[in-house]
Amino acid sequence: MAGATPRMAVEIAGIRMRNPVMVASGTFGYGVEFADVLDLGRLGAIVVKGIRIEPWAGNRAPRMVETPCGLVNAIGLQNPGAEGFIRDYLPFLRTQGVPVIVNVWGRTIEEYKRVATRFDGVEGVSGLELNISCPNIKEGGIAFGTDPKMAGRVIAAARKVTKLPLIPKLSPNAPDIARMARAAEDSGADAISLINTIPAMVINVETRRPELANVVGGLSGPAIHPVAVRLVWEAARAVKIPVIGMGGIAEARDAIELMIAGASAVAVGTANFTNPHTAPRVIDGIKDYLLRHRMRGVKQLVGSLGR
Amino acid sequence: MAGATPRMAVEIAGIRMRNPVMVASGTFGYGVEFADVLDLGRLGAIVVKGIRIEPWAGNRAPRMVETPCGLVNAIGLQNPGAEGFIRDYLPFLRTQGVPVIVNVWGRTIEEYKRVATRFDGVEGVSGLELNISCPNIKEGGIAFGTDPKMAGRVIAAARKVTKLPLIPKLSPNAPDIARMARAAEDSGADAISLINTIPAMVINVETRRPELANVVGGLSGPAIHPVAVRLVWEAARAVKIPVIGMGGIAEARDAIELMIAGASAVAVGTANFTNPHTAPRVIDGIKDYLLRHRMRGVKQLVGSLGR
Amino acid sequence: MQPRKQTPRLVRARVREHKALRGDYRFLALEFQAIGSLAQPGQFVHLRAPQLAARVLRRPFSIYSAKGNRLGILYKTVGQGTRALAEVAVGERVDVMGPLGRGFPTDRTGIVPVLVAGGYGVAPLSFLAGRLRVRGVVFVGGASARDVVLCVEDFRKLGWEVRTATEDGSRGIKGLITAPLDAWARKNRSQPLEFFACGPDGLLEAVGRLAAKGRWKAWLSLDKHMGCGLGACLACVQKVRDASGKETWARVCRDGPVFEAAEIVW
Amino acid sequence: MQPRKQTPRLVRARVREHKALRGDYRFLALEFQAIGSLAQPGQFVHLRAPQLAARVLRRPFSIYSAKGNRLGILYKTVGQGTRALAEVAVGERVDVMGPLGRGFPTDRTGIVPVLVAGGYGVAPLSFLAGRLRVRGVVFVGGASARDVVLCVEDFRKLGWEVRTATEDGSRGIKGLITAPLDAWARKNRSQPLEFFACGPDGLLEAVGRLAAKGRWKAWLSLDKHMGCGLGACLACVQKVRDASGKETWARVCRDGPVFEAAEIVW
Ligand SMILES: Cc1cc2nc3c(=O)[nH]c(=O)nc-3n(C[C@H](O)[C@H](O)[C@H](O)COP(=O)(O)OP(=O)(O)OC[C@H]3O[C@@H](n4cnc5c(N)ncnc54)[C@H](O)[C@@H]3O)c2cc1C
Ligand SMILES: Cc1cc2nc3c(=O)[nH]c(=O)nc-3n(C[C@H](O)[C@H](O)[C@H](O)COP(=O)(O)OP(=O)(O)OC[C@H]3O[C@@H](n4cnc5c(N)ncnc54)[C@H](O)[C@@H]3O)c2cc1C
Ligand SMILES: Cc1cc2nc3c(=O)[nH]c(=O)nc-3n(C[C@H](O)[C@H](O)[C@H](O)COP(=O)(O)O)c2cc1C
Ligand SMILES: Cc1cc2nc3c(=O)[nH]c(=O)nc-3n(C[C@H](O)[C@H](O)[C@H](O)COP(=O)(O)O)c2cc1C
Ligand code: FES
Ligand code: FES
Repeated sequence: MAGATPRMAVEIAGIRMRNPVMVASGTFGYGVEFADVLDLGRLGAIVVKGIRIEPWAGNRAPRMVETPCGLVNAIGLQNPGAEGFIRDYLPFLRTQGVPVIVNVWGRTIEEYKRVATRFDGVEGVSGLELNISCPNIKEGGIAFGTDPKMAGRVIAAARKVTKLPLIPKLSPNAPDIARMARAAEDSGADAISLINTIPAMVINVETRRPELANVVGGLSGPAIHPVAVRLVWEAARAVKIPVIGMGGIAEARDAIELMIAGASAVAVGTANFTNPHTAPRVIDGIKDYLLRHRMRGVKQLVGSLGR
Repeated sequence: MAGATPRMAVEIAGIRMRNPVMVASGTFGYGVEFADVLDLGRLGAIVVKGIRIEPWAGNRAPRMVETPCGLVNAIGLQNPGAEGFIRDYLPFLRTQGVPVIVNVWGRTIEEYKRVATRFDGVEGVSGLELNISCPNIKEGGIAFGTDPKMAGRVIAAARKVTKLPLIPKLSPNAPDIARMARAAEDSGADAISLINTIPAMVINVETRRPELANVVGGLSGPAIHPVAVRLVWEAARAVKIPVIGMGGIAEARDAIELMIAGASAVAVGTANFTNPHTAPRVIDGIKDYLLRHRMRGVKQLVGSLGR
Repeated sequence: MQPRKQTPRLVRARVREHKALRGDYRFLALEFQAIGSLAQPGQFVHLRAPQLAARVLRRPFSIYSAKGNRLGILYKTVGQGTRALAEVAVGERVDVMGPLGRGFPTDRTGIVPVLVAGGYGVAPLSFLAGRLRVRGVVFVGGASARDVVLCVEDFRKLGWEVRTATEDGSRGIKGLITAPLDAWARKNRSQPLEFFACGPDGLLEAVGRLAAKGRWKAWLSLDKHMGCGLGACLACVQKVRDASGKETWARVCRDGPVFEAAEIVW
Repeated sequence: MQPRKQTPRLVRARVREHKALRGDYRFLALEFQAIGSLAQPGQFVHLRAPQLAARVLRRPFSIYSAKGNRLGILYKTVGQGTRALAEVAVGERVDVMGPLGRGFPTDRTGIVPVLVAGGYGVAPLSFLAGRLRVRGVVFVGGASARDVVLCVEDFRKLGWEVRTATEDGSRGIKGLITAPLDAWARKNRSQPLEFFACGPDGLLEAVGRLAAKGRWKAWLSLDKHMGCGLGACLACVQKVRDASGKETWARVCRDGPVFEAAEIVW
């Protein structure tokens, strides 16, 4: 076996990461919450919880319910707003030696533009993930995610106001993910990420009421992993820009699957709750895999699906 | 507790069933295969594996792979054709005292018309489930399932050639399930059923090849149950015709959830593999529930979601 | 917004003791380095129930005892997770993260502490009873005798007066614990009472109301379904009023689980 | 298209014996009413591995022994399901369905039976060795000694000659079992040989080729991933040639798992 240490570093949309394993938006707060139990410096990148230009209260509780091999959440994008984030959280993140990607959202194209403008040139921010697919807000969020034209307009608007790498996050609900991915590429995206959660619902049969205050939420976790692999594969074949894959990663083999399907980097989401040490374990597991398969680096793995 | 025995019988699209628990197409063969281990007469109805007008060989193997709380299949609709089914399987089914719903499909509108024509007036067939949503065939099947106009044309064509109750089976991939449900209703459907499997993919990381010969397949099982509940809820609110709910039912509470969301009947699919006794257990569980909640019958349960 | 000073740990802790108590309650003792000096009453640990492959979330449990390297939890089997936990054998390892959250204040003096427990709410209060500087009264309520006898002897040994009530009357006064509590508080109206409560929301709300009437403080430990347990996912939120009177969401896992009653917006 | 006469049953069977053998192999004995008279060699049971909540499929295992009310299986721990099965204790119950499928023909006379086993393929062949009317030779192959020593004594006690080969040479001839098998068959070219094989596809294909050369019959037990186990889901299909020479799909679970080599289209 053995051989030289495989190359784990990657560069996605100009963002240099020491390995391809990021943590997914909304599952890792603003980093500080996990710093107690994890060395943040080990991560490829941190994607923070979705930020709007102004603060947002999110949905009423309950906001989360467990399901078979997954969970359904309807947090509703609660966040302190761009200023609050920059003031209260970014100083800490700047000291961690890890790229920070800010997940941003708006209820209108204008709001996307404002939040993208605000982050342009802010020290310590390496890129913007444009959440055009969150199922938890009613003001158009879902329309941006399922209609390639609308998505294109949001991305183009953000493109004009920031030099930061732009990474639109696609919805699994888009009827044709390849078209959506191409629309993103054509509108100036530097990379795309997918998948966001799948719209879902849980009913408490004893009370005959929805388990979530918001009635509907988004399904995540290992349950959706096979859906994520399919969508990443379809999207990666459709575009030249890099794809960041996520959805149900619980161990290294799940991440490797997404990379073979075409993802240049991956993000761990729900599994951060199951075990906060998931991301470092996935990193170690990918390295072991590369060694075992005598591969020089992660690049060789990306899109390596044979038939 | 106690009270009178709750009324389990339902009538869906004119089909009388002794209880609302059916078995889902493709997971119960043509009934005869399960007759060894199960009294078929206990079921609400049997939906047989998808039938085309001519025989069809299906996909190459492997055709099935297990995933977290689910499985991905790409059987590819292998079937003996309408004549083969009527000759080899229907005589046995006629003797079982249970309504038989034939799941039919075609690669073109013409094929749907031919197969619907063939079953019109055939003794022992209580209804037709039109599979317009199978992800496993490439010849247009998926387009019928995601485009309300195409779906409407298929249903209208079948409507003209048969007096049998018509039950289009909707795809979870339709971008707007309410529109799709209304299109079905407007085109002459007597009921709708959902959900079919969610397109998905699994890669063997050791060989870096797809686990399924067909590369992509459909995800079913408990993993998708919360997605099914959401889609059934959305569809049921959009139409007046009855909805048959399915997707990840493994125990009575899953079926009850779908009924509270608006399903007038339900079907057990993947769980027939986990435990062939699932359907009778679900039936008993629904009855217990109705007793415990002092409900007169299943009708009271249907669409009983409170806020 | 810095990490808290008292750092929680994530370890695979060995099971040292595991036994059934009365009713559906069980006691689990884990080896956890220096937990005795780390843990505050009212804090909790977030456990991954073993052999629960179909479940993605951990389960939170109050710290019931913490001495040296021995962490004890007292739990009730209610669902899949706790039933899976009940199967764990001595010598096996359990994935545990903690101590987490902000607990009860233990340095209060010049007060008459009144502890109010509902069901498994006795767990953190039993720990608290040994750590408070003063002794007082404990009110323990539950559905039946099986729910209230837990810890009663522990409280007494520590010098606390114990009063019980059960809904079925099988032990102590018949009815909710809030009835004898209200009566007792009325009689002790002039005392510098201070409440410490853990139990279902209804109980906590009632204790809060009682405290407000007498202008007493009440420390309430909330029970919310949790995701991360670390303050990141915003699943466990409770509406509170901040210092300026504005309503916001607090995270029960990190800003709590213990809150002063006046903060909470029910 | 009628249900088969010999009806499989679905029961919660009590574990009577469960022990580790060599290597990763284990033996499990279940209480199963009248299995001795029901089961045919080559048939299998479909087990639900307990405590495998995240898994929706059963696992198929050949019947290794069937006497009276005692069903034995010999299995190798390879993944999640078999590892979960290994945890089952005597006295617990396991959800089992069977006997399923069509096994080996046992009424053959006037032949020299040649059994060829790879890995856990010894399980059904060991059962077959006791039920065939005539005795012959058994070839057992595997990766190392740990894979081939299983059942060797059983075969000998039943009056069979045993030859072994291992890939690492730790027992018997070094290499694939097909080498000594081919050599032996060449020497016994004029005998009325008949092959009965169970193992990986490569082994089965080789046995089929050998049989075709000598115009012998070969009964091959196929190992396919299964869904329902009853013939309903069409997951376990194998391409075969029917009586009229047409290629069709056979269901390994119901039309097999044993097929005559000439039927199979590799
Ligand atoms: C801060 C805190 C301290 C706690 N301390 C104790 C204790 O000392 N002893 C004790 O017996 N129990 C305690 N609980 C409750 C305990 O967490 C639940 O009983 C347990 O999570 C139920 O898990 P289950 O899988 O058996 O139940 P299920 O009902 O199957 O769980 C399903 C889901 O609901 C969540 N859940 C269910 N009930 C609760 C609940 N009451 N609170 C939070 N989440 C819940 C689970 O985490 C899971 O996500 C505490 C809860 C909190 C928030
Ligand atoms: C007719 C038949 C008889 C068998 N008899 C025996 C026996 O006597 N002893 C024995 O040790 N094994 C036997 N096997 C193989 C046994 O079924 C697998 O080893 C077992 O299913 C692996 O399960 P797992 O969860 O541990 O592995 P995993 O790899 O975790 O299983 C994942 C999935 O693959 C399927 N699977 C994996 N390997 C196989 C396989 N080789 N065959 C079929 N499905 C597989 C599982 O059912 C499951 O769906 C037999 C298989 C068949 C088809
Ligand atoms: C509790 C929770 C909150 C989330 N919040 C956000 C968010 O604010 N913005 C976003 O783009 N995605 C959000 N997501 C989606 C995740 O980033 C991720 O795309 C999804 O959960 C799939 O990955 P997983 O299965 O590994 O969790 C959230 C997911 C969860 C579970
Ligand atoms: C192996 C398999 C084969 C299937 N074949 C068909 C089919 O032929 N026609 C059809 O309409 N649906 C088919 N389905 C979909 C099921 O009928 C059902 O809609 C889906 O599996 C969701 O239910 P479940 O999660 O309970 O399995 C098949 C599903 C499985 C698992
Ligand atoms: S449980 Fe995640 S913020 Fe409290
Ligand atoms: S396993 Fe279902 S047909 Fe064979």
